[in-house]
Amino acid sequence: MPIQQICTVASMTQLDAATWWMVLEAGKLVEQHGLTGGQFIHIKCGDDQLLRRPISVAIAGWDEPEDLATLIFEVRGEGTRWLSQRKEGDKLDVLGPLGNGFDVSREGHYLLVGGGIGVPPLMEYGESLSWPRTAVLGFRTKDKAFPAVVSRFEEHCEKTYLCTDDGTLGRHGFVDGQVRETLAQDKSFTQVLACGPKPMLKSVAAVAAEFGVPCQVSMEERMACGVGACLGCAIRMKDGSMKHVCKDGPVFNAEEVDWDA
Amino acid sequence: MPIQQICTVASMTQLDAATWWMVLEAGKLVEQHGLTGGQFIHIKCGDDQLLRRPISVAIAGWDEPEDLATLIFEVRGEGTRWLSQRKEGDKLDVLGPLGNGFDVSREGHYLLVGGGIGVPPLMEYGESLSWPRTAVLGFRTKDKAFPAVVSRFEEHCEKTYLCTDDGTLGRHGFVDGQVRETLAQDKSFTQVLACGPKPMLKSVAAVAAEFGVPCQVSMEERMACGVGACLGCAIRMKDGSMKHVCKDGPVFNAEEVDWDA
Amino acid sequence: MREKCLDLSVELAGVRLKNPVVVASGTFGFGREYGQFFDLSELGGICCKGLTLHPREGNPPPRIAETPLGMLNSVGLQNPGVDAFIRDELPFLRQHDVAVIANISGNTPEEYGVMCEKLSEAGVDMIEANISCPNVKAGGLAYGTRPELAAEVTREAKQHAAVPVMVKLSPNVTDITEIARAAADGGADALSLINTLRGMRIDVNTRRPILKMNTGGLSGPAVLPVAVRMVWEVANAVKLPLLGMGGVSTGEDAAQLLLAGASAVAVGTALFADPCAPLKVRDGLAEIAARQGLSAVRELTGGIRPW
Amino acid sequence: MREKCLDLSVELAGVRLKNPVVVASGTFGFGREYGQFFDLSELGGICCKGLTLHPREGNPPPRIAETPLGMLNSVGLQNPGVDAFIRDELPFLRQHDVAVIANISGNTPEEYGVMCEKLSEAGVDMIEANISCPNVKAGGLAYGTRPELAAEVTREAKQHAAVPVMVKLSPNVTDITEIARAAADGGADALSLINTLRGMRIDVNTRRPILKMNTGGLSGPAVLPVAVRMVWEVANAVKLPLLGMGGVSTGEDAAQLLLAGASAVAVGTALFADPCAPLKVRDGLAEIAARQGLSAVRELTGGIRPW
Ligand SMILES: Cc1cc2nc3c(=O)[nH]c(=O)nc-3n(C[C@H](O)[C@H](O)[C@H](O)COP(=O)(O)OP(=O)(O)OC[C@H]3O[C@@H](n4cnc5c(N)ncnc54)[C@H](O)[C@@H]3O)c2cc1C
Ligand SMILES: Cc1cc2nc3c(=O)[nH]c(=O)nc-3n(C[C@H](O)[C@H](O)[C@H](O)COP(=O)(O)OP(=O)(O)OC[C@H]3O[C@@H](n4cnc5c(N)ncnc54)[C@H](O)[C@@H]3O)c2cc1C
Ligand SMILES: Cc1cc2nc3c(=O)[nH]c(=O)nc-3n(C[C@H](O)[C@H](O)[C@H](O)COP(=O)(O)O)c2cc1C
Ligand SMILES: Cc1cc2nc3c(=O)[nH]c(=O)nc-3n(C[C@H](O)[C@H](O)[C@H](O)COP(=O)(O)O)c2cc1C
Ligand code: FES
Ligand code: FES
Repeated sequence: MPIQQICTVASMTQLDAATWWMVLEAGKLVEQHGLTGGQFIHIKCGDDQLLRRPISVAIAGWDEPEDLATLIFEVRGEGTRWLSQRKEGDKLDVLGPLGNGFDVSREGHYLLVGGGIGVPPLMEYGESLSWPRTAVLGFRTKDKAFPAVVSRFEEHCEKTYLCTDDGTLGRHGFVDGQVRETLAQDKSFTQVLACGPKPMLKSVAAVAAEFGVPCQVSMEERMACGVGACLGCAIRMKDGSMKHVCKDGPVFNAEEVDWDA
Repeated sequence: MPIQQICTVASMTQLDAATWWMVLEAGKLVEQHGLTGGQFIHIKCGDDQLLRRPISVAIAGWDEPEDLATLIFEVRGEGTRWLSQRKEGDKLDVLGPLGNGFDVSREGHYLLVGGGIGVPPLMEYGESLSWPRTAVLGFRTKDKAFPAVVSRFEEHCEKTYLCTDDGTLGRHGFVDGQVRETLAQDKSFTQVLACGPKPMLKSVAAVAAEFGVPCQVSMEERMACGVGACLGCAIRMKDGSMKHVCKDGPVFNAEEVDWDA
Repeated sequence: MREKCLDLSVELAGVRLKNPVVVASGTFGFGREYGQFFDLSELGGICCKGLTLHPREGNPPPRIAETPLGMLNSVGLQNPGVDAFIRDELPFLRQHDVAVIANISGNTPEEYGVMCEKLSEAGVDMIEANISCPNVKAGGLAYGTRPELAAEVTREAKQHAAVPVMVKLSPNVTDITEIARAAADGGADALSLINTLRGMRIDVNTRRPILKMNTGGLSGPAVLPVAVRMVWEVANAVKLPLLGMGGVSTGEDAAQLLLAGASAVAVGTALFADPCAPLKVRDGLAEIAARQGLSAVRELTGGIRPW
Repeated sequence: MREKCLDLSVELAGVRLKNPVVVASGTFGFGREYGQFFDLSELGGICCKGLTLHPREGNPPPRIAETPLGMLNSVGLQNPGVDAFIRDELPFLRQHDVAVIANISGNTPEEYGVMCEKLSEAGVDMIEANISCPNVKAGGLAYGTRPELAAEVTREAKQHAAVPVMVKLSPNVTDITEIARAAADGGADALSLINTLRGMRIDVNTRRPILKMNTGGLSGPAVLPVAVRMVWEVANAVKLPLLGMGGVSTGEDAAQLLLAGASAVAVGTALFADPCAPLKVRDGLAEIAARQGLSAVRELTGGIRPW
């Protein structure tokens, strides 16, 4: 059940020109309400912005003290700019936990596929899963490939493949090439967990389907309430119905999503 | 000629529950543009408030260093609340110098009459005039009678009479009673300079007229531009014409004002 | 002590609300979600998400765009249909001590009638007939902008309703009092206003409107002054009780609408910034009434002293 | 370097503006005041304070109220009259390299005609016929809300004007395209929009409307989405060049209006927050155009890609 809570900023670290690593003392959100990576919280970003901003949790409850939650976000507009200017000790008004994380309840072999700012929401799955996993992480270019994030995948995953659109780091090209190769080489994968821009998700979902591996994708849509009340964050499903990113998602079964909507 | 300038807050002192003494490093505003007491500056109070807030200058250019300007203001709403939360070193975006101060170009015997938050705009006239002057200062109650302000009148004026509406300090009653008594006792006054709420100004103007003493009053009206462009801050003159507080005022000849508008 | 003496209850077309704060249709679903944040019985009433006779999927996304102290939405009446509402949602709402106001939109006057019949029978406290939703291409807009159609829909709804019918007006008109009078003539028991103003936002990089429907309905603090003006105009034009809304996020905002002539207010968009906004509006309103020495909040209604 | 290649100039009904940023009527007086803050020649054009045939004192104060990211005004066409303008103000304006657009309001179609004649002769660059000012009880509102009157005023103005006539539309209508078409039929050379939305604010303590006129015109960022929507609608309905305005305070806001179909934009209320707002809007617009690799800002006009 979501609650409204005032959280204290425990630390702020700048990862690159536009990206920040923010740790929150999330208290009850983690301890009693079980906030986990892949879920999101809805943050009031000052009085100028009427609507809250949804930001995914990268990892929560695994560090010491155990109520910390890590957010990694990119400055895209006024709201995230405001967020990036917070300092240690500042208070944030957040709603959470919101949405579902990835469903990893079943034993298996997991392939984590992240693109850009979609990499952090997979972090907890990279670190804390009790089942074997491999990561394919894509970035636009080397300078946008947050070493502080990547290293935590490299530390915990069986393998971590890096790709960049411009070839400045790792494999040259989009992640779907690496995903195809990986799935082709190793037939033991039972789940693909993907987070990133929609075109990436679409092609990863296609590759996974090709190999018959179930795929979960974390989707984005513009939100108002963040809790399922306003029906603002609808996305269309293959069967023509609407589902809502904030309540039914952000993680969806890739097969159900209407990728051409 | 008015300019737009970023001023640094030199100090903030709280005078009572709702009133603040703010000193600004006003730089060119004072040194080159001659900002003086009784004029006002138009202050941007954060991004939430679309319109600027007009605040009178209590005294400017007389302290060391010579570019300081003192504002004394009461928290009345969101804008002044924001202003009260400024700290030493914060920057303010201001327009100024705006409007005229009191006209004290002619030798004479001045009676300064202030009411409540209308007392500070007379401060410079209480301190720096080269001609004899007496002050009548009215307040609602003792707790709202800013000793830090009053003492500066007491130090420099021939006499300083205090009145409170509830009799907790000085004479019991409104300032106009004291003004009448003072003008009746001493026929040498050549000018009344008054600042305060409109009903007070109206009755002081009436008393001054009774004794045939010219009276200048500092008026308030809701403003948008603050520079004379929008015609928002109109007040009606006796002859039916409109004048504008920001450009033609805030100080007007009391005889010209239509007190019944 | 003082608050104890203050009567918060109001009456809207014969329906007693324990306080004058209602939540606005479409911003509160059917109560389940925000019911996680506070007890729904704290509210004066709940205007449910707009219902149609048959289920609707609503408009394609994106449906939300932010604007200066406002937002645009083009949700477009996504809802499970009136029957599913009665079956799946109404029983939950009825567990709470709160007035349930069903909001309906029809494609024809007859559809309004059918829905009124079903909902009256199912036992809602009031029906809000939305003749103003600007998002549905057919029907929706026209009813709210043409007096004769507004009157016809109202008559049809009234004929089939056993509970009070409140007609919800659109602000996208030259003269809102004309539509208000038409609804009054049609027999409306109350009026609610304002629905959203039509607006647009364009992403200057992609050159695409942010909303897939290109335009959407503007709500939030930005529209408050328009809402206050229209409530005042309508209060002067008709004798019906009014539910005022549009941009309310504080007790002071609500007090403005009451003074302008509303009997109660609805809070919508403010929920998205703060789930507890309706309760804060209620408490802020109580504080204002107490400070003014009133014994009942309802004394504010119509208390404006125009120049 | 890049900026050097960017052509900022636009054309509005045959009048060349060196850049697309104009200041809005009534917010800039006759240029003297803000001319203290920057060189008026930096602007694309100046819409002067609304003129009437005879001098007017305007409405009683208070005339200004602040609202959420907006403001209400009820200045009400205070002005020295068209003759005094020509005698006392136009020569000053003419000292600058900037298009001078006279804004006029008449009580009758004939008054529009007389003013057009005088102003054409005196040598303004364009006339903006305000048929939308919501503050003047007689005439003002009606012209802007009734197509046949809008057409009549436009015809009369055109008949007597030797310079282009731009008709300024009110947003307080059910269908702005109807009025736009009427003005086009009447021979308008351009349209400007939007004027202010009618709104109200009440002081909950005194229970008085803040404005002495009770209601006033809403402007500022709050109205931007309504302005964008209406410019887009009008651009789709008529073939005339448009001057877009309403809530513009950044280059991005301006770009939205251009993309929606405006040839130039006017900045009004934003001046009150920042006297240099028009120059910042101009520079912001140039930056956006440069970033998009355009060679002329005018390429933005109508560049929207609706869904
Ligand atoms: C479930 C979910 C999880 C997210 N997790 C992260 C994360 O972990 N890190 C991160 O950097 N970003 C994340 N985002 C994207 C993030 O919410 C947007 O970048 C942010 O809202 C932009 O706000 P702004 O004020 O900076 O930009 P503006 O463009 O000024 O925002 C204007 C409006 O558009 C909305 N908006 C703009 N872009 C997006 C977007 N991509 N998705 C949803 N709404 C948008 C804003 O919320 C706001 O209402 C997530 C989005 C969703 C839906
Ligand atoms: C020439 C002039 C000089 C002033 N000097 C001082 C001073 O030295 N010290 C001081 O404490 N106050 C002074 N005031 C009053 C001060 O400007 C207002 O108290 C202030 O604007 C209130 O803003 P707010 O946001 O706190 O209140 P709100 O009520 O939230 O303001 C809402 C709007 O109303 C306007 N407004 C509200 N009250 C007034 C008012 N009395 N006069 C003008 N506009 C108002 C605000 O500027 C704003 O636009 C002066 C006013 C004028 C016109
Ligand atoms: C997301 C959203 C959905 C809405 N859906 C409906 C609806 O289904 N029926 C209706 O009558 N009004 C609907 N409205 C309008 C609101 O009920 C209300 O009239 C409007 O938002 C103004 O109030 P506010 O500014 O407090 O939100 C909706 C508004 C929003 C923001
Ligand atoms: C104080 C004020 C006075 C105005 N006077 C006039 C006027 O005389 N004639 C006119 O056509 N529009 C007038 N307007 C409307 C503006 O020109 C403009 O259409 C409107 O304010 C929207 O733009 P903005 O949001 O940038 O201010 C006035 C607006 C304001 C705020
Ligand atoms: S954002 Fe309101 S339903 Fe998802
Ligand atoms: S505030 Fe604009 S003219 Fe005085």
